[in-house]
Amino acid sequence: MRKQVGSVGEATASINDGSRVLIGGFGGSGAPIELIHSLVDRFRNTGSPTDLIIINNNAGNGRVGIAAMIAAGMVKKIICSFPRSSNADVFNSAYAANQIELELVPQGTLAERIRAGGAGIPAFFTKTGYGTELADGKPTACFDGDMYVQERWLKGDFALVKAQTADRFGNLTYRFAARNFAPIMCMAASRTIAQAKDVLTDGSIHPEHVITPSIFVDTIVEVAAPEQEEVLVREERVY
Amino acid sequence: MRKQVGSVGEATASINDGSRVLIGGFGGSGAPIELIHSLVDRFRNTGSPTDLIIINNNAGNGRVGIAAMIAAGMVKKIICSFPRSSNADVFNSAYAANQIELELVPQGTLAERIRAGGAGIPAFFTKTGYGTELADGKPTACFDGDMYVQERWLKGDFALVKAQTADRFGNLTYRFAARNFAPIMCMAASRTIAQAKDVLTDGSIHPEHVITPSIFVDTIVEVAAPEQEEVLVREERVY
Amino acid sequence: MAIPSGLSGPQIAWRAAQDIPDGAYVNLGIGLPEWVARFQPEGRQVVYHTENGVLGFGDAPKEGEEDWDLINAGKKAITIKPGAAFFDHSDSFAMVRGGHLDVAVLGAYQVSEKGDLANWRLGSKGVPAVGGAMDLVHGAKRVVAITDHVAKNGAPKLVGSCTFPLTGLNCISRVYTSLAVVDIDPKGFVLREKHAAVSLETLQSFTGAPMHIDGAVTDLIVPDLA
Amino acid sequence: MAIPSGLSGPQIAWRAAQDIPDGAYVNLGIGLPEWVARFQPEGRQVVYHTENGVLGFGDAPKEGEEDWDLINAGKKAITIKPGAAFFDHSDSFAMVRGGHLDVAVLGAYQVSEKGDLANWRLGSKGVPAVGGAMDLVHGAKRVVAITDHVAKNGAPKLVGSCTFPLTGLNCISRVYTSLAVVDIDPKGFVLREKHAAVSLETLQSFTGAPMHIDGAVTDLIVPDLA
Repeated sequence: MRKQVGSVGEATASINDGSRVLIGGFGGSGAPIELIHSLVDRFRNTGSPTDLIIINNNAGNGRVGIAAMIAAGMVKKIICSFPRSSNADVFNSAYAANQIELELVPQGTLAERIRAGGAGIPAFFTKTGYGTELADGKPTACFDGDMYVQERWLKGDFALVKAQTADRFGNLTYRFAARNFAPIMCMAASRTIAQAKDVLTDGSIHPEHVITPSIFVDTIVEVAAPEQEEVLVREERVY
Repeated sequence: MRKQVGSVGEATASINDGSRVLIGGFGGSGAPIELIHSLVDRFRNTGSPTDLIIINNNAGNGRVGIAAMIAAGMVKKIICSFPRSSNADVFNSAYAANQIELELVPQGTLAERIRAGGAGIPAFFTKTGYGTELADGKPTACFDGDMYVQERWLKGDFALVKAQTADRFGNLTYRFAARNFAPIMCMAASRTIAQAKDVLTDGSIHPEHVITPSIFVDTIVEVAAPEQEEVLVREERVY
Repeated sequence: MAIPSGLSGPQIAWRAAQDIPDGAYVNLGIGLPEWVARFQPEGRQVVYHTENGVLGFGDAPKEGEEDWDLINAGKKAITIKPGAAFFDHSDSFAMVRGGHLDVAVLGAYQVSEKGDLANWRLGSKGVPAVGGAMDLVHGAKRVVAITDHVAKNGAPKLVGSCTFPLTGLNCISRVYTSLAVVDIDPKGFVLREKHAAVSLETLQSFTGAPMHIDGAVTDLIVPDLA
Repeated sequence: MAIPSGLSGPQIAWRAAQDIPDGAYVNLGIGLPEWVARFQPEGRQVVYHTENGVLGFGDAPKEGEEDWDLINAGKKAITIKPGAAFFDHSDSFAMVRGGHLDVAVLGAYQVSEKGDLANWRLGSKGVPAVGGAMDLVHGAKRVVAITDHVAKNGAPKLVGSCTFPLTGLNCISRVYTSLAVVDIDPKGFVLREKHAAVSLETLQSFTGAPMHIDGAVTDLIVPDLA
């Protein structure tokens, strides 16, 4: 039972054309930049992976991370809640040119659909979106006099997340608000790949402080000095 | 904003006849014995609260805690997954005498219904119970070729939980496997009452180690030397 | 008729802040609603929630001291206060959807007399982006809107029914505007406070549905904040 | 015909343990399935899950050293190993219902040739108690049952369809019995291993539905464990 691998390229090697990839992060916090860039590198070298379906809260910021994937032409579709950010030019251009599909999901429904995917709940009801264009065509039902929309689970073939600490068993913790979507994405993916600033080789994370239990994590790779997406965007870095 | 009160009796004073009370614990781990016994005391003194609906994994062990409530005649109905334990004589007698109603719920469905109550999800689908007598009369639906049962949220007027540490804001941690149902019960109750071995008066729980965030907790009371239900049962203590 | 100028944005936020009780858990929408935190009355403790998984955050850090792993839903840098907690997105929206917040203060393009809110897009053009808006409208025991009373083009923002894409139905219980404080009840709009500089007739003429009177209407009094 | 004695309970558990691969996350039902952990083959790391919120638990503590906040779903005292984690019941059953466990090993009153399992009650009398049984049957990539081949009264436990109350439909993929290892596929029961002391005819006579042969049938060989 060995989950740790030596490089980000090795960690993401099994992601292939058409994969659905859940990617942690909210704005720049929690974006697993090195894992994402390993996919961009492979695409540039081999033309693969392409036609990816990306699930994230946003649709890329600046010209790094998910934005770099979109700019490279690897992304077929994005499922997110907020593609319109101050630095979303790459997505905006691709969308205007019909080069990328968008499925817009309210943020809490996005979170709950992902959690449902991880928890074996194929569908659930929520008040969110009822009566709005984002619920068009979805089943509705009345419970206790209130109307709700039925939403379906959302799963991924892979999840890419940025952890603060991992132990060799695969337990994870996160830094501050970089946690955001990562724990539920780890649950909802067939295969979860985590980069961690620190991989404990002796000892393990205190069992009461574990945020993502090891059962949800398949592959870990140490990235000791990870980039922070917001910092890269503010420096106008281009990958 | 002051959540801490001075006694368990004060903490549970607003629980009244007919209340639905979620009570943390799995077997003896996590049972908030002192909070429960404060209700038994009040019932003996005043005849109230009675006709309670109790939601717990079990239906009382030995002659303390929930078993003492049942023996006192305060409990109208229990919603649980496993009433048949090695020390459930009190429940068994009351049930055989038709003095208590039982709603039996598979353990994972019980957990998910409570979590749904806390998360504003009025109904969800699960494979659990499909085709069994515990799904009789419930709506079913097919998703991606598999059959599922629709289950409804489960909320409480109150939740009683046993925490290890609380801070004055109401954040909580738990001890080992005493965590079990407590975090979701805190979410699903209109009013959550936590006893804690230690209430921090200065400082607060590390924000990355908080298990139950303060928004889910209304009242805290320090019980510095809490009883452990399993220990009491093994000592054949009677309350 | 010229649009009455009324309160500034910060003044509207100030008025909304006065109604947030001690001990409340509050979510402030992105933009003008964020100003509400600056006007929290002395002596009240309010715990602020942000969708990306933080309870108990405080002011922005000084420039140059930002930690970009510590941000709010508007992606602005924040600091945390004692009693703060971090949690994941499913728990964060359990707080919202489960009605655990006491108050949510949201911006508005239009509010209808039924309490419907439109605040996420102005039409079908451009890239749509919803974020947490549709969750937050059902996400608190009390959901209120703050907005200018009238759009820049002179159109009422308090309307009979929303013409912009809806964020949620029947969700707003009170609107704080540049000219008035208006409750929404089964009758429709009910005027509670009115800017002293506008008459009832003028206010009605800039409102897209009947403004009911039910009990006292007091003056909307707000400090200068200049 | 006398019921063939076959393997003891621990021997059945031993056989099941041999099929659990290195690195697996495993839930063992209460009772006989708990024995599987004792026979984990040397050199394999297996992480055990218990419904009440623990991953990575180990042996029972010595008598007198129990901590009753550290128990398994059977309410027995446990210890934890490096890499353990605690979590709440919703996360615990997300692991189960979400199919994150690799293997679940459950006891059985009856298993049908369609893979239906009855293991939670024998009839409609007495206090019903289900616990996590109905969740676990849909709770792992591979759900297997361990059981005597025949009930004490001589009735087959591998049946055409269950007569006891069902725990779940179409959920069991393999049954380890005192006489055989039997897979369940769309044809029904498929014999993989057979106790050398019973003939195929005898085995069939104690089985309530056709036992298909599809490929080699090997001897069911288990150490003495005396």
